[in-house]
Amino acid sequence: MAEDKPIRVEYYALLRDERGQSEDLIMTTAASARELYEELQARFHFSLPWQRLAVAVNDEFQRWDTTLYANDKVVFIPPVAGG
Amino acid sequence: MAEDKPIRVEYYALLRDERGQSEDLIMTTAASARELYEELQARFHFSLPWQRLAVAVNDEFQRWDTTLYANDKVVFIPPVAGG
Amino acid sequence: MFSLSFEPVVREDLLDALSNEQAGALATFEGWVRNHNEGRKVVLLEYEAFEPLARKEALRILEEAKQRFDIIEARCVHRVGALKVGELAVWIGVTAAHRQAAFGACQFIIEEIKARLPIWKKEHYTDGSSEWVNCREHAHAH
Amino acid sequence: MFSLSFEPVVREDLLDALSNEQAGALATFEGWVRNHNEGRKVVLLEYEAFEPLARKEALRILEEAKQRFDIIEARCVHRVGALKVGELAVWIGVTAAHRQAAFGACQFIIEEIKARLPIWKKEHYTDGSSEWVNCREHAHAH
Repeated sequence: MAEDKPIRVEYYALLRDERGQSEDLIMTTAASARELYEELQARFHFSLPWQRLAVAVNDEFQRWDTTLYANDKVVFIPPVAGG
Repeated sequence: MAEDKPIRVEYYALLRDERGQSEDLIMTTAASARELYEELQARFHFSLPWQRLAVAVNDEFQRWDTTLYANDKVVFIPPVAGG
Repeated sequence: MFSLSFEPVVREDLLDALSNEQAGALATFEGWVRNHNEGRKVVLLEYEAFEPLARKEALRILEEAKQRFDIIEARCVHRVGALKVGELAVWIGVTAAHRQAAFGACQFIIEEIKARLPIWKKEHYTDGSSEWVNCREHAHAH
Repeated sequence: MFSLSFEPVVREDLLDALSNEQAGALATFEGWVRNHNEGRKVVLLEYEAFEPLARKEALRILEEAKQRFDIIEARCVHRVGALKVGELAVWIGVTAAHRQAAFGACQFIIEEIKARLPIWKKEHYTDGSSEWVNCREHAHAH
């Protein structure tokens, strides 16, 4: 079984509203960004499925299957609306 | 033979430079704008053939075969370069 | 040059910075806060950005514009924070020797900005409700 | 709204006049005096207009833009007189609910302005010579 590792998650926009705060420092066994989102979605009842989001790890866009390492900073990106 | 009629001609840009003044009040038998231009071109040695110009009569674009009447104001329009 | 600004955009400063004797054309685009969207009356917008990534991605977009179009310079400012109806939300300016490149790059930049920057917009309506645009559970992005 | 101006263009006045709570997009185009043209160094330009017809034709162009594109307003100012390198020669601004119409109309207007307005441009070069652009005896318009 995978070991727990610390991951910092920042929340923006809809996700911040749904989480009720802008950051979590969590211990997780999630191997990928997608697993982490599904874990958090179950816990905090995020309304959007991962397919509607993008993900950034350490301030750079990454694929959903990207491996997470201890102390990574993860940001889930809801549908954007700039401009 | 057609009678002489008075026509006011205004010159702009290249044509003003070539004519050396900005206006003529002339008596002419020219029936059309094209005939008038050819008459003036022969007299003042305008460098451009009528095919390179447009013509306005009484401040409105007209075809080259448009009939001229006494007291019309005619402007020959060299290739434009606005914008 | 790209920046996220909490303050209103001062156009003259941006235009002065683009001034260039080789340039024959400037195309600009401004996005303004409209008083309505999809039939609802808007009173206020909030823009929020994931700042480090928004900046990086915007600079990549401006660089791509320079690769694709024969332009001299491109600048963009995006507002963040609370904006009232009529306020300028995004400003893009592109200079080029000739107009076609300036227009093409300007359009390219706004399309990419809208599609790629991690920036979100919450609309506040006259009835007191509010909503993150494009984030409805069963909606699709426009 | 179209005007021929002997004075430098004040952008903020034009933009303020276009301000509209229905508008989500503003596209502008500016033509600037470049320091070179076809390999020759330019020091000064003179713009001259056949004013009554230039005004009428410009208003027709703006009206056509409103027919063809879903825009709110379009304005244009063209300079006349002597202009130095770097000066703004023409300004076009178009507002619309959405950006595609604003861009489309802005491009349409500058193309038509360049093709149709009875306005001429004399370039003065660093060697002291000068020339009416597009009027060489055996040249073609670009």
